[in-house]
Amino acid sequence: MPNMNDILILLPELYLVVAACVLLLLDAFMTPARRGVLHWLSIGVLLIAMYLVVAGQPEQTVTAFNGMFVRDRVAEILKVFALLSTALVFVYARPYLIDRKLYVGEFYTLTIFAVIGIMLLVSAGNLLTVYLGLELLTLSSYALVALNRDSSLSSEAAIKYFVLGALASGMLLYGMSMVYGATGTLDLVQLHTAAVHNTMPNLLLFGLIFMIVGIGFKLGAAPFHMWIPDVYQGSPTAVTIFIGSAPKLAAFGMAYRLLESGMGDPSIAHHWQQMLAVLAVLSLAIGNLVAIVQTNLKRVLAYSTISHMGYLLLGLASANSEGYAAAMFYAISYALMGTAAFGVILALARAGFECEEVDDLKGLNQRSPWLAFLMLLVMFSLAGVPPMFGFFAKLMVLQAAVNAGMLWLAIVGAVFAIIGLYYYLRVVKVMYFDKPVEGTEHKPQADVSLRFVLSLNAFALLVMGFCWGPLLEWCKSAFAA
Amino acid sequence: MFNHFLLSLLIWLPVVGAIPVLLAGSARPNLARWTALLMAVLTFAVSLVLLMQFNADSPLKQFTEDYQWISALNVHYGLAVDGISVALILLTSFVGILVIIGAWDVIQDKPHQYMAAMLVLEGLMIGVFCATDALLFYAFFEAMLIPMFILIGVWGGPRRVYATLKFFIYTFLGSIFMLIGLIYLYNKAGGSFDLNTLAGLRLSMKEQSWLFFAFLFAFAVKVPMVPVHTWLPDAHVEAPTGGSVVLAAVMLKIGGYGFLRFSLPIVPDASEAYAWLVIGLSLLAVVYIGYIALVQEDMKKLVAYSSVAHMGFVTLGIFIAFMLVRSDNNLDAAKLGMQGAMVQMISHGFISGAMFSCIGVLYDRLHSRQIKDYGGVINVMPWFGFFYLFFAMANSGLPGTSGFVGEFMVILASFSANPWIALFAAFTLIIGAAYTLWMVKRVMWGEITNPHVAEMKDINGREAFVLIAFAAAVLVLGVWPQPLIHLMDASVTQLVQQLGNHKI
Amino acid sequence: MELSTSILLTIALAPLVGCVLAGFLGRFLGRAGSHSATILGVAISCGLSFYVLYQLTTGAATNYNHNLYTWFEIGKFSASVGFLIDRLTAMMMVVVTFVSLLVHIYTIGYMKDDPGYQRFFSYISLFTFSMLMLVMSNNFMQLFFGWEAVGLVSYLLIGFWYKKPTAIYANLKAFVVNRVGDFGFLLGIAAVLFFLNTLDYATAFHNADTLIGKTLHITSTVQWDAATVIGILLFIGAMGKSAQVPLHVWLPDSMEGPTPISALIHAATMVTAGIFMVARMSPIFELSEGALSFVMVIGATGALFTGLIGIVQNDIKRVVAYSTLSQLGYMTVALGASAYAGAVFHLMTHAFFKALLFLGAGSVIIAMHHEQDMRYMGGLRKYMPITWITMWIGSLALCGVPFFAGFYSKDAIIEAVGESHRWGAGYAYFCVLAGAFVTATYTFRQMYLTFHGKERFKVVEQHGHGHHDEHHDDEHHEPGVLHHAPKESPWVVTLPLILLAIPSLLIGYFAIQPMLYGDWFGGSIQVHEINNVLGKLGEEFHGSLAMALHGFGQPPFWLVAAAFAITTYIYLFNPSVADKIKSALKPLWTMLDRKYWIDDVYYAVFAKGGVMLGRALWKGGDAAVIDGALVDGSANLVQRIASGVRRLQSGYLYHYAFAMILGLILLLGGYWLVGQ
Amino acid sequence: MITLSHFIVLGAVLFCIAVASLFINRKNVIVLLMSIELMLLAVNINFVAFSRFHGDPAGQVFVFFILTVAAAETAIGLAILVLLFRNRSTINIAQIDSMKG
Repeated sequence: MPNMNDILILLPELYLVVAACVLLLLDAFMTPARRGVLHWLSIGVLLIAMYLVVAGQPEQTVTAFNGMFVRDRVAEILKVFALLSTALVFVYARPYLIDRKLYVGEFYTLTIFAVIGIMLLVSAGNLLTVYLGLELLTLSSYALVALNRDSSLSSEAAIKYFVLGALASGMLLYGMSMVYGATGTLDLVQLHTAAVHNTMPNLLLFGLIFMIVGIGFKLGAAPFHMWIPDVYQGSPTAVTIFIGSAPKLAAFGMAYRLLESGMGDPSIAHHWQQMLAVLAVLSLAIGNLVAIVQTNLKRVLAYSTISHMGYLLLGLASANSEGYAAAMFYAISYALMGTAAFGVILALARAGFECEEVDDLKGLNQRSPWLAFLMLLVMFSLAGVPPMFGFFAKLMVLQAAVNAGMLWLAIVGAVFAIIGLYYYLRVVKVMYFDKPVEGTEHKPQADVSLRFVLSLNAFALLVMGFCWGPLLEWCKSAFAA
Repeated sequence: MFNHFLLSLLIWLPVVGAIPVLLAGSARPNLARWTALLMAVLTFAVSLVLLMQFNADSPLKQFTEDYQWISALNVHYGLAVDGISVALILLTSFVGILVIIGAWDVIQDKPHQYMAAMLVLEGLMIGVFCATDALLFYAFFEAMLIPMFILIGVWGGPRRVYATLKFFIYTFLGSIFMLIGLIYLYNKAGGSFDLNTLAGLRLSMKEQSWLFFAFLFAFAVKVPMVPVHTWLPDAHVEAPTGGSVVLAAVMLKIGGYGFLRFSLPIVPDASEAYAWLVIGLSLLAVVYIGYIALVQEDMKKLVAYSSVAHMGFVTLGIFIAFMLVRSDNNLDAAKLGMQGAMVQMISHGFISGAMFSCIGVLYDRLHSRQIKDYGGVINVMPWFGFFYLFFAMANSGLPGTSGFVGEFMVILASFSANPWIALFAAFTLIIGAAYTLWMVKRVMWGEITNPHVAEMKDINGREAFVLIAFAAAVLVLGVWPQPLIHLMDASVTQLVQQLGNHKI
Repeated sequence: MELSTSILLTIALAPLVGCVLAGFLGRFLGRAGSHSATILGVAISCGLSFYVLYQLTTGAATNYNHNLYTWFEIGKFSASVGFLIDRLTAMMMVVVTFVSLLVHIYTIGYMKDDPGYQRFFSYISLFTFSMLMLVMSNNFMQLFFGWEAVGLVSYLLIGFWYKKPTAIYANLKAFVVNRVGDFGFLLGIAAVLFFLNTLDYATAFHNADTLIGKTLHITSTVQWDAATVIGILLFIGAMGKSAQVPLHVWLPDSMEGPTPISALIHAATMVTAGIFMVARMSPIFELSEGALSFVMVIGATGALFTGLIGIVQNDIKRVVAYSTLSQLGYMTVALGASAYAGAVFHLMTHAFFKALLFLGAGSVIIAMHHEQDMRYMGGLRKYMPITWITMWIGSLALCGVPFFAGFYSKDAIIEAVGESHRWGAGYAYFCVLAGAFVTATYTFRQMYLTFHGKERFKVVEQHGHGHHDEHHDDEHHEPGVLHHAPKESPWVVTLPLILLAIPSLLIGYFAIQPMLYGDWFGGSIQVHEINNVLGKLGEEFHGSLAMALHGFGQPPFWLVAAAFAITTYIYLFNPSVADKIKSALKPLWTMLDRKYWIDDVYYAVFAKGGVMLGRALWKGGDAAVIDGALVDGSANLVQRIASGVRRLQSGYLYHYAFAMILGLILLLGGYWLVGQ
Repeated sequence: MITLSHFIVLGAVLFCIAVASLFINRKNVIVLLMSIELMLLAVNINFVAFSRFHGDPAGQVFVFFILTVAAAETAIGLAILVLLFRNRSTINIAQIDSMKG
C-alpha cells in the first residue's frame, strides 16, 4: 500500500497534476480578457514546483512505490532546469501567442502536463514509469505542435511528429519487452544485476538496440532525427521553444535511467557505448552539415539541436560518472541556450511576421542593437566560443570523451565544431554586417517581462562562462559514487 | 598591496571600461570616444606601473594571482608575468591608445561599438599574455576572436564578410586541435591545466609529436606561417585601419608567444625533432612570401604579406634555439636567436602598426588602397611622406630602426646553427627592400597622376600624434634595444635552459 | 693621453644636429638659416677631425677605443655603440668631413634655385653623420649601421628630384643592389660572430689567428676555410657599396642625383667605404689567400672593363662615374695585393681629385643650364677659366701624371700588383696597366669635348622668361640651345674647386712617404711579412721627387702619353675620326654602349623575372592552391556535401520512417558484425 | 507444442508487418494509425508471453498500460488527422511534404 512517505516523495509531481487541473478549470471559467492571471499563475505554479523539488530533496536517494519512482540528485537537477526553462518559455511565448490568437489555456495546461511527463521520466525507476512519463510528454507535445489549428504546416508537423513518435515508442516498447523477456524484471535496479547474469544475452542486447532507437529518437540523434527540422519549423515558435528545451533534459534523463541505471554494468555498457558513439558521429555530421545550407532560422536551430545532441552523446558514451555529469551539464546549457535563441525569435516575431528566415535578421544591429547583442551572445555560446557557457559545456564533454579513451571521438567533435561555427557566425553576420532590407523594419516586441527575462537568460550564458563551477559541481555531485 | 591584483586590473579595466563606452550610445559619440580614450590611457598607465614594479633580474613569474576558478575541474584563475609578457603587455596597451586616437573621427558609424570592441579586445589580449592556466589562456585566446570578428565585419571593406569569416574559422580551426591536446594533457596530468605542471609532465615521443602538431597548427595559423597564412591578407585588406593595426601589432604575436609557452616547455623533444619543419616554413615565409609581396597591387595586402615574412623571423628565432641548444649546446647563440625573435615581435608590432596607420591615413583621403591610384603623394603630403618613408625603411630592416634589431640577431644566431639557414633568412634584406621600396616608389615618388591625389591634405595633428608615437618607439628601440633585451633577458635565459631538458 | 670622448662625440653629432635643424625646422630657419646650420655643423666636425688627426700624427694623443653604450648584451655576445679612432680612422674622418664641408659650400651655389634646398642640406648632413658613424665605429654592428645608413641617404639623394622617373628608378635600383651586397656583408658579420664570438674589432682582430684551421661545414662533405668565407662574405658587402663588378650597375645610374652628392657620396666617400672596410679588416683578410685573390680579380675586372665603358659615354657625369668605377677597381686590386695602405692612399687622393672632377662637372652643368651632354659643349675654357684649370688638375691627377697626387697612389698600386705573386696577380697587373691607358683616353676625351674645340651650342637670348621657371624641372628644352651665354660659376662653387685642386696637386707628393712606406698607419693595417709588397717597394723608394722622375720612364706614363696623343689628334684636330672608329668597331661600340648588357640581363632576370616569379607564386601558390583548392575548396566541398545530405530530408513521412528503420538495421548489423 | 519462441516469432512477425507498412504504405494516414496499433499489439504479445514465461505478473500489468496509452494515442492521432484534413483537404501521405530539406 502506498504510504504517506510515498506521497511526500512524489509531492512536486502531484502538486503539478493538481495545479494543472485547477488551471484547466480556471481557464474554463475565466473570460479571455483575464487570461493574464492564468499566465502568471502558470509561471507561479512552475516556480513553486521548483521550490518543492529543491526544498523536499532528501539527503539520500529515496524511492517510492516499490522503486517505481526514484528521487535522487540527478532527477532533482533535471527537474529544476526543466521547470525553469518551461517558465522561461511561458514568459517568452505570451506576446507571440497573443499576436496569433493562440493565447489559450490549453497551451499552459498541456505544457504543464508535458513537464509532469518529463519529471516522471527523469525519476523513473521502472521500465513502466519510463514509458508512462515518456508518453505523457510526447502526447502533450503532439497536441502542442498542432496548437495552431488553422496552420497547415502545424498539422503537417504534428502528423509527422505523431507517426514517427509512435514508431519510436513502439520500438522502445518492443525493446523493453525483450529486455523484460531476457531478465524477467521491469525494475531498473534489479535489471542492472539481472542483465549481467541473464540466460539470453542476445535477446537482451537485441532489446537494448531497440531501446536505443527510442532514446535516439527522443534526443533527436541521427539517424532518428528526421522529425526535428520539420517539427521545429512547423510548430508555432512558442511551442518549438518548449520542444527545443526541457524535453532535451528529459531525453538525457531517460537515457541515463535506461542505460546507466538499467544496463550500466560495464560488461553491457561497452555495447551501447559504441552504438552511442556511432549516433554521436552521425548527429554531429548531419546536424552541422545540413545546417549550413538552411535558410530558415528555425531549421538552422533544429539542425543545430541535432549536432548538439551529438555532443551530449559524447558525454553519455563515456559511460562514467564524469561523462554523465558532462552530458547533463551539456543538456542544461543547451536548454538555456535553446530557450534564449528561440526567445530572440519570439521577441522579433509579430502579428503577420514570423521572423523565421535567417534573412529576417538582416541589419538587426541597426534596428535593435540590444536584441542583436543578445542573439550574438547566444550564437557564440551555441558555437562554443569562450568565454561563453556553451564552450565550457563542450569542453566538459570533450574532456569526458578523451578521458574515456575515445580521443578519436573528441577529434571528430572538434572538427565538426568548426563546420558548425560557420552557420552561427552567419547569423551574427546577418545581424551585424548586413544592411536592413527596406520595408522589413519591424519593431521588436515591447513586452517588458519578455525583454527583461530574455536579457537575463542571454547574459546568463555569458556569466555562466565565468562561474560555471558551482553548476558543474552540482552535476558532478549527482553522479558521485 | 596594489600588486596583488595589478594583472587583473590590466585585463579587466579595458573590458569593464567598454561598458560605459557602449552605454554612451551612438547619440553621444564624443562621450564614447573620450571614455574609451580614458580607459586606454588608464590601462597604459597601469602597464607602466607594472613595468616599474617588475624585477627584470629575476626569471621568476611575478605578480602572481592564483585563485581556484572551477574547483570541480581544478581550473585556476592563474595570472603571472615574466619579462616577455611584460614587454608584450606594454606593446598591447601602447597600441591600444593609438588605435583609439587613430579611429577618432574616422569611424563615424557607431563609434561607441567600435571603441568598446577595441577595449574588450585589448583586455583579452593582455589576458593571453598573463594567463598561467592553459584553459584560461585558451579562453582568452579564443574570446579575442569575437571582437575582432565584429570589427572586421562591421567596419570593414567590401569583402569584409568573406574575410572575417575566413579569419574566424581559420583561427578556430587551428586552435580547436590545441584544445583537444590540452584536454589530453589535463587528463595525463591527473587533472590540471597549470602550465608549470604540464611542463613537468613526462611524455613519450609519440604523444609529444601529436601534441606538437596540435600546438603547431594553432599557433602557426595565428602567427601566421606558410601555408596557413592566407587569412591574413584578406583580413587585413578588409579590416578597418584600427583592426589591421591591432591584428598585425598584437594579435599575430600571440602565435609566437604561444610557441614559447606551449610548444617549447611542454613538448621539447618533439619540437626538436620537428624544428626543421618550422625552420623550413619560416624560411619559406621569408622567400616565398617575399616574392608574393613584391607583386601585390593593394598596399594593405603588401604589408600583410610582409608581416608574414617578418613573423617568419619570430618562428625561426624560436626554433633555431633548439638546434643550437640540442645539437651544439650553444646556449648563448640560442639566447641570441630567442631574444631576436622576441625583439622582432615587439618591433614588428610597432612597424606594422605604423604601416597600417599610414595606409589608413591614405585611405581616409582617397578611399583606395590600390597602389596604382597613388603616385607623387610626397608632393602634397611631405610630412606624411617622411613618416611613410621612415616606416617603410624600418619595414625593410634599416639599422637604427627597430626592424633591424630582431632580424639581425636572428640571422646571427641562425648562422651559428647552419649557414644555409642564415643565407635564406638574410634574403629578406634584398626582397624586403625590393617590395617595400617599390611600393614607396609607386606611392610616394613621381609626378602626381591622379587629380584626387593633388587634393589630398597633409596629416592633421591627431594623425601626426599617432605616427610620431609609433616613430618614436621604432627609433628608440632601434637605437637602443638593450633596455628591452634586459627586460626579457632573465626569462629568455630560463627558457633556453629549459630547452635542454629531455622529457621522454 | 687619450683622445677626448667629448670631441669625438661632437664630431659625430654636430652634422646630425645640423641635419635635424635643417630637416625639421627648415621652414622656419629659411634657406640661409638651414645652410648656415648645416655648414656650421660640418665645419665643427671638420675642424675637430683635423685636430684629431694632428693629435694622432704628432703623438699628442693615443688611439681611442671605447664603447659609449651597450646596444645589446646577451650572454657572451654583445654589441655596443663606440668609437675606434686610430690614424686610419682619423684620415678617413678628415677626408669625409673636408669633402663634405666643401660640398656643403658648393651646394649653396649649385642648388640655389631648388625648392628642396633645406631638404638637400639636411640629407647631406645626415650623410656626413652616417659616414662618420661608419668610419669611427669600433664594432661590426655599428659598421653595419653606418653602412646601411649611408645607403639610405644615397637612396634619398639619388631620388632627390623625386618627380623624375629616371631618378626614382635609379634610387630604388641603387638601394636594392646595395642590399645584395649587404646581404653578403651581414652573413660575413654573422660568420665573424660565429667564429670569433665577438663583434668588437679589437677583440676580433686580436683573436683573428684562431681562425686558422677552422672550417665551415657547407655540406656534410664540403668544408670551407673560415677566413676565406668571412673574407669573401664581407667583401660582397664591399662589392655592393663600392660598386665592384658585378654589383656596379647602380653607380652610373646614381648620377640622376644632384651633382654635389655625386661628388660627395658616389665618388669621394660612400663608395670608398668598402675599401676602408677591407683595409680595416686586414687582420682577417691577411689570413686568406683565396679571399684576397677573389678581391684582386674582381677589382681588376672592374678597373679595366668599366673604364672602357667610360670612353663611349656622352654624359659628362657618367664619364666621371665610370672613371670612379674604374678607380674603385684600382683600390680593390691594391687590397687584393695586400697593399692596403696603397688602397687607402689612393682612396684619399681619389677623394680629392674625383670630388674635384665632379664638382667641376657640376660647375659646367650650371653654366650649361643643366645640360649634361658633352656633344653640346665644347670651347668652354674661355667662359669658365677657373673651372677649366682646376678640372685639368683633377684630370691629370686621375691619369696619374707624375707629381700629381694620383700618380703616387696609382703608380704604387700598379707596382705593388707587379710585385704580388698571388693567384690572379698577372691578370690584375695587365688590367691595371691597360686601365691606365683607358683612364687617360676617356679623361682627355672628356676634357677636350667639354672645354676645347668648337662650341657646339647656340645661345638664343630669350627675354621675359624667368630663370627660375626653366630650371632643371624643364626637361623638354631643345638640346644645345642656351638662353644665356655660359659664364663662370659663383665663388661658392669655385672656392671648393680651388680648395680641392690643391690637395689633388700636392697631397701625393707629401703623403706617400709616411702613408705607404713609413708605417704611418701603425697597427691599424696589418700585413703578413710574406704578403708585404709595399714593404718591398719601400726598399726601392728614394723620396717623392725621385719616384716622380722615375715615373716618366715607366710604362704607365707612356700609356698615358699615347692616350694623350691619340685623343688630342682625334678631338682637337680631326673630330671625324671618332665617328669613323665608331662605325668601324660597331659591335665593340655597341657592347660598350650597352654596358656589356649587364643591366639588361639584370633587369630581365631579377626585376622582371622576380615580378613574374612573384606573380606566379601568388596566383599559382597562394590564390590557386592554398586559397582556391585548400581553403575555399574545402569550404565548397563541405557545402556540396551538405547540399547532398540535405536531399535526404525529403519531406516524406515514409522516408523518415525508413531512415529510422535503416538506423535500427545499422545498429543491429553493427552489433552482429561485432558479435562475429 | 507451442513454445515461447513461437510467441516471440509471432510478435516479431507482427512487428515487422507493422513497421514495413509504415514506410511501404504511401497513400493513407489512417493506415499508419492502424500499423501503429499493430506494432503495439506485437509488443503486447511479447510482454504477455514473457510474463507467462517468467511467471511474473508485471509484464501483464504493463500490457494494460500500453493498451490504455494506445487508446489515448490513437485519439490524438485521429484528432491530428482531422486537423490535417481540414487544412489540406487530403490525407495522402505523398502530398504531405511542404517541409523538407
